[in-house]
Amino acid sequence: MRTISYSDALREALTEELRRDGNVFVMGEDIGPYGGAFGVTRGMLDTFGPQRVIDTPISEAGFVGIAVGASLMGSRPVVEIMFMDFIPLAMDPIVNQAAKLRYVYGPQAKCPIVIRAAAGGGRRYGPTHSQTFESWFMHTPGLTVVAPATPADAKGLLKSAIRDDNPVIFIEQKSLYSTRGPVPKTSRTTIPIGKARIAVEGEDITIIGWGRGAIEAEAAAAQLEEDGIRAEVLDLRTLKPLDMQTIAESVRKTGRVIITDESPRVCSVSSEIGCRIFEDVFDYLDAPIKRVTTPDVPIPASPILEDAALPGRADIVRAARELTG
Amino acid sequence: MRTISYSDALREALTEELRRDGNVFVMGEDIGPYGGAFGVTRGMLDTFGPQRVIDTPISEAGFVGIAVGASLMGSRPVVEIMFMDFIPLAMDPIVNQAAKLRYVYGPQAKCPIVIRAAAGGGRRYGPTHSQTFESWFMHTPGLTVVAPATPADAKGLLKSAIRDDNPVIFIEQKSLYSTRGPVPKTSRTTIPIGKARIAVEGEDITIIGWGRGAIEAEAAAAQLEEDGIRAEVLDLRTLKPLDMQTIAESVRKTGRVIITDESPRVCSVSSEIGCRIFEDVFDYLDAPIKRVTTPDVPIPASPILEDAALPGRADIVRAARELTG
Amino acid sequence: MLVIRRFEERVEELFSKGLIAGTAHPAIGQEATAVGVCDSLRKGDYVTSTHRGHGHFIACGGDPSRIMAELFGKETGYSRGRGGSQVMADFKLGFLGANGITGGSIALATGAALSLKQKGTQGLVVCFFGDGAANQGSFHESLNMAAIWKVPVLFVCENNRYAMSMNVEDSMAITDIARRADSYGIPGTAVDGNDLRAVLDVTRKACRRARDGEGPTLIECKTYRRSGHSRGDPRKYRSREEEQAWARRDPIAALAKTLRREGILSSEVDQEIKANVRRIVSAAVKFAKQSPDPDPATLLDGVTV
Amino acid sequence: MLVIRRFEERVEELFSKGLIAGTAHPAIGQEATAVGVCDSLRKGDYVTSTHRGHGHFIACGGDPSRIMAELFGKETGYSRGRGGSQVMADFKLGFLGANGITGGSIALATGAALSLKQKGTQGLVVCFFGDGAANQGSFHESLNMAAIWKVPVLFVCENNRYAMSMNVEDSMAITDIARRADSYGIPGTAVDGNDLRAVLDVTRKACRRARDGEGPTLIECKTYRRSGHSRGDPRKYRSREEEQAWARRDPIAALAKTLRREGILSSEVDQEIKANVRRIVSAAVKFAKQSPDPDPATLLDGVTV
Ligand SMILES: Cc1ncc(C[n+]2csc(CCOP(=O)(O)OP(=O)(O)O)c2C)c(N)n1
Ligand SMILES: Cc1ncc(C[n+]2csc(CCOP(=O)(O)OP(=O)(O)O)c2C)c(N)n1
Ligand SMILES: [Mg+2]
Ligand SMILES: [Mg+2]
Repeated sequence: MRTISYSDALREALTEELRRDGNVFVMGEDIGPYGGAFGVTRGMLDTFGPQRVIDTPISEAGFVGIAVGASLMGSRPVVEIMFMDFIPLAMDPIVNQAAKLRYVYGPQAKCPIVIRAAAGGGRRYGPTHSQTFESWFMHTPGLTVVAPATPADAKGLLKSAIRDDNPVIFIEQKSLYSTRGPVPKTSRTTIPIGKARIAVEGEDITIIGWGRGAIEAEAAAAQLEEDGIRAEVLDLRTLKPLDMQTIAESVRKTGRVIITDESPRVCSVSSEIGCRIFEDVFDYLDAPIKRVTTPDVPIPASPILEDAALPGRADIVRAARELTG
Repeated sequence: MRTISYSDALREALTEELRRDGNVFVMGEDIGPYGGAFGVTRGMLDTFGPQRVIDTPISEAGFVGIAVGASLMGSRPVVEIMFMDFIPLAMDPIVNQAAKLRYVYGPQAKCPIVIRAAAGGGRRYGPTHSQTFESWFMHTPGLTVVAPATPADAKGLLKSAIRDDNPVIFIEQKSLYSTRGPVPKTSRTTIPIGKARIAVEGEDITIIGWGRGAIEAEAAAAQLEEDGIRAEVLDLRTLKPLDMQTIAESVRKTGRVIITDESPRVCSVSSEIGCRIFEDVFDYLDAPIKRVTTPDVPIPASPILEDAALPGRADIVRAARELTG
Repeated sequence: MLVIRRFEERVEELFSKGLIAGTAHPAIGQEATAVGVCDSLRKGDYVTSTHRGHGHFIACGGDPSRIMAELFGKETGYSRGRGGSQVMADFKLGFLGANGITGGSIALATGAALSLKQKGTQGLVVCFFGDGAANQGSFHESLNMAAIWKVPVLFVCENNRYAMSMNVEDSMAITDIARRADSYGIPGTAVDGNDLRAVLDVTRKACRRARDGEGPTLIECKTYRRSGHSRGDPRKYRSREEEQAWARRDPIAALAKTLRREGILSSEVDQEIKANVRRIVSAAVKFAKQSPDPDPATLLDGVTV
Repeated sequence: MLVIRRFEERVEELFSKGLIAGTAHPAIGQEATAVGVCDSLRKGDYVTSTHRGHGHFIACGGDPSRIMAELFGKETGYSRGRGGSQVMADFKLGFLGANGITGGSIALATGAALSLKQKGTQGLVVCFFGDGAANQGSFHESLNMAAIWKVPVLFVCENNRYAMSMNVEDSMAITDIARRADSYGIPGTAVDGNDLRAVLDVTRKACRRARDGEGPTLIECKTYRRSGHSRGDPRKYRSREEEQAWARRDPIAALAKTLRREGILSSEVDQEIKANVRRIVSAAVKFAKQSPDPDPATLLDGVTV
């Protein structure tokens, strides 16, 4: 299979969906001639024109609200948030409008909006350009939260997200944009929302991650194998709804768990998963879980400090050795 | 000791701190002649004048940002958010500005702002006037989160929050405003941030709550006593920093845990506490924890549906019986 | 207009009797704006509303019985009791919803209009909001984008002089909110919102502009909320004299007077209308009272994620 | 002005060589605004800035060496490497910080000014922001509150015609952002931001107004960002011709020409200034390079909660 980058995969998904359905449009800051801060929409303005590739002013609250309004009328907007750090500006239309409409208004209301957000650190952009907030959105009833790790999942899940009638928060970790992987050429392949992927099979320990965390976990598993530790790596892909079934099956098999999460650890996704495991498969656990996360600190700009803050494969390996040692 | 209401206790705290320190001022919507939507600031405009009791336009993002700016200059603003549901509008100044300033700018920066927010359900106000978001703020490095349950703690903690040099999110559950309790008359008593309160001592099971949840837990404990179940009730009072020491001690004693949380359960404070207990005192647990929370659903307006959504004493009692039975 | 008036009066009464829980914001005194604006709408047009939305909903053809049932938290209410006064909608009628967030509907309306434009329909969207909402960031951002993209939306500001307790003179340093249109390069007009015909007039013009693809208009309707902000508001922030002065400019009384003077409204017809209205509102209350409560087992119905 | 220019040129060069990580937004071409505005400030005045903040910081007296060290992520940087280009401050100099959030500083500046007013000082706050930021909700909300409370703040919009790739003509349907002042009942003035003396002039007037307790002014400085938005911007959204036309209106060249014509700037002094500037910038780079990296063990220093 051909190999393309994560950004290329996203662009393919957008392009195919814009072709397939005239109701789909994309909007965001600098997505037109500039092609998006990370190049995801490069060239799309030329192909689809300014009615369907809409450059917005710097008005995050406004254009997210506008997208929600358009989605009520049958349009299917895909909004790009240049850095997820800017999504705090747009919490109201997401949480107080989009997330509640379908529950309260019933079948008359659909809200098929996708909010793509470039998230996370690793690029030395500092405290206001490195954050990721998936936990906030998981905490909000009515939202779907997706966070693909590979180009194939990025493409397949973005297509599913666009076709979904619920508001979807689609998290793209910045450090993944240039990573490459095999992606089917056909425009028909989608990846279902809500299904985790067993990235590596193993019996000794379960390592749970998503986005860059899943990639780091895979790398850690490879290293652990040299020590004779067979780790099972789960790439969650979707965070909400959470695929507890796959998680529980793996934990029942291994009895040991590491969760890696790039966000600050308090009230994070890792907390939720840890607690759920505790509630659901308590009896199968042979040891406390370990969370490998960013500490409770803003992400510094300096490379040395940023590397110290963000969890990586070495941290996962260390935690795994402690748990199995 | 005299008995006053939760709102009166808050008003006393504000009044005393405004008197004590000329840098303190209060601002928010309809806090002047109207006295605040829940009457907390009633009469304060007359006492302190419009320079220190500032009625704002409906501009949550703006006036929270303004308060942050004022706090950088040595002022100590106390901002009222009429309903916590409106705080999504003001996430940017809280998360991207206030929370980061002290870490990044170092000792030159203080950010002594208190954001008081009327939170939670029980008043049939419907999905956009019944929410509570403490989990979001706990997830944000740099913020203190406080949620008192009793009038005495409301007064003592608000005073501590105002004197604190960090941004504090101060959660007042609407259903508590009219509850009454003993409060010392002196203006000198404060309650330290970061310390939980053992509301009821017991050996059989630990019930953890805060705000209305702590009150419900106390009521549940009284009922459980009739069954011969001696529950220990922890009223957390402060959510961040979390008093894990008190929690761990109690859990080591009882081996069984219920956490009650009025917010939707996914990625909630209850998830964090559950996970932390799992990590820290795994070996002492005799059973999985149980979380008694709102399900993952917006809060409906209809009394019957709202009551079905929100956790209460009966739910806690049921969970306790299951855990100990 | 009279249906709205009597409906809202009934709501106030039911609240004070404790028969409805939660809260509601009556639009008494502002009926001419709702009715005057909505009169110009056609099938394929849409309306977004506010916390003070019963009047807009009724003016759009909303069923008073189902609105009342929603206030009672009943299964037959527009949101099956889940939304309450501030969260109900009927998309088929073009009513895209009240809104519990002040200013929350301004961007939604703009987006709905953008969608209509993309689809090439002749439809437009009316966006109601208050003087208070005009100070929210979303007002600014939405009007700006509506202007640059020329989307078919009417921004209708009901300036009733107060945002809860805050006088408009304390919340902004200008007298005409319509003037803010200049910041976005769109037309802005202030009109007597208690004069039904004046409202009809400016709305028609703005609708034409929108349908011709020339973009949004900001209309400021100067009016007055005659009752309290919401139930139990003692109205300490304004004088009884001021209220009486505005009572003399009541939009319904004014219209009735004009119609009588012009010989359009005979006292017979007047009586008939009043009787009709009484019937409608009584029927609404009866419907609401007799409707079943939602089944708590349905709490999670419609949870899609 | 020349320090800013050379500093920014050096930053661009260091980025292209890969010696600095992350990102930075050079203010080349906009120096007259930063310097012209900050010239009127006194002790007790404050400045808030933007993502494009090096120039403002230097104009406030910021130490180029510590700014450069911050870009290098070094322990000696203004934020000890924690903030990077967009997050640094020196409160003693009155520089309240760059800001990574477009429009993020507008409310902060208003609040700082409110505090100065409450304390009864004569101080004021200058709030820099771009044309793009003028479309954020916080612009609207902050200007409105600054106006009604008459706080001593100068809202200085550096209209450099682009917000990243978006031309100001596409982002708003008006030509003068200064006109938006009308929405808040405050004065608004547009000025040639590349003309140092013109900037000095309007700033002085606005400062007087602020110190007299008459409240805020909106100043729009028309200027041009000569380089890319941030590193690696191919500038596809504008023509090279346009850039050349603006190059001919370069603020530094213009000032030098005037000063020479007026006999104020001899070629000796000119040489001397240039040599000085070269030394300052070289010293900054040297300082930054030689400074120690932060110790990763200090990651949690200053975590107060
Ligand atoms: C974001 C937000 N802030 C505050 C409120 C509380 N609130 C409800 S209505 C209202 C006043 C609104 O004033 P205006 O826009 O003039 O409308 P009116 O009530 O006069 O019809 C306020 C402050 C809210 N619902 N949402
Ligand atoms: C809230 C937010 N949205 C978007 C960005 C990304 N961004 C950084 S600078 C910029 C353009 C700002 O334009 P303008 O205000 O005109 O300032 P200029 O860059 O021209 O100096 C954008 C979109 C950001 N940093 N913050
Ligand atoms: Mg009003
Ligand atoms: Mg610009």
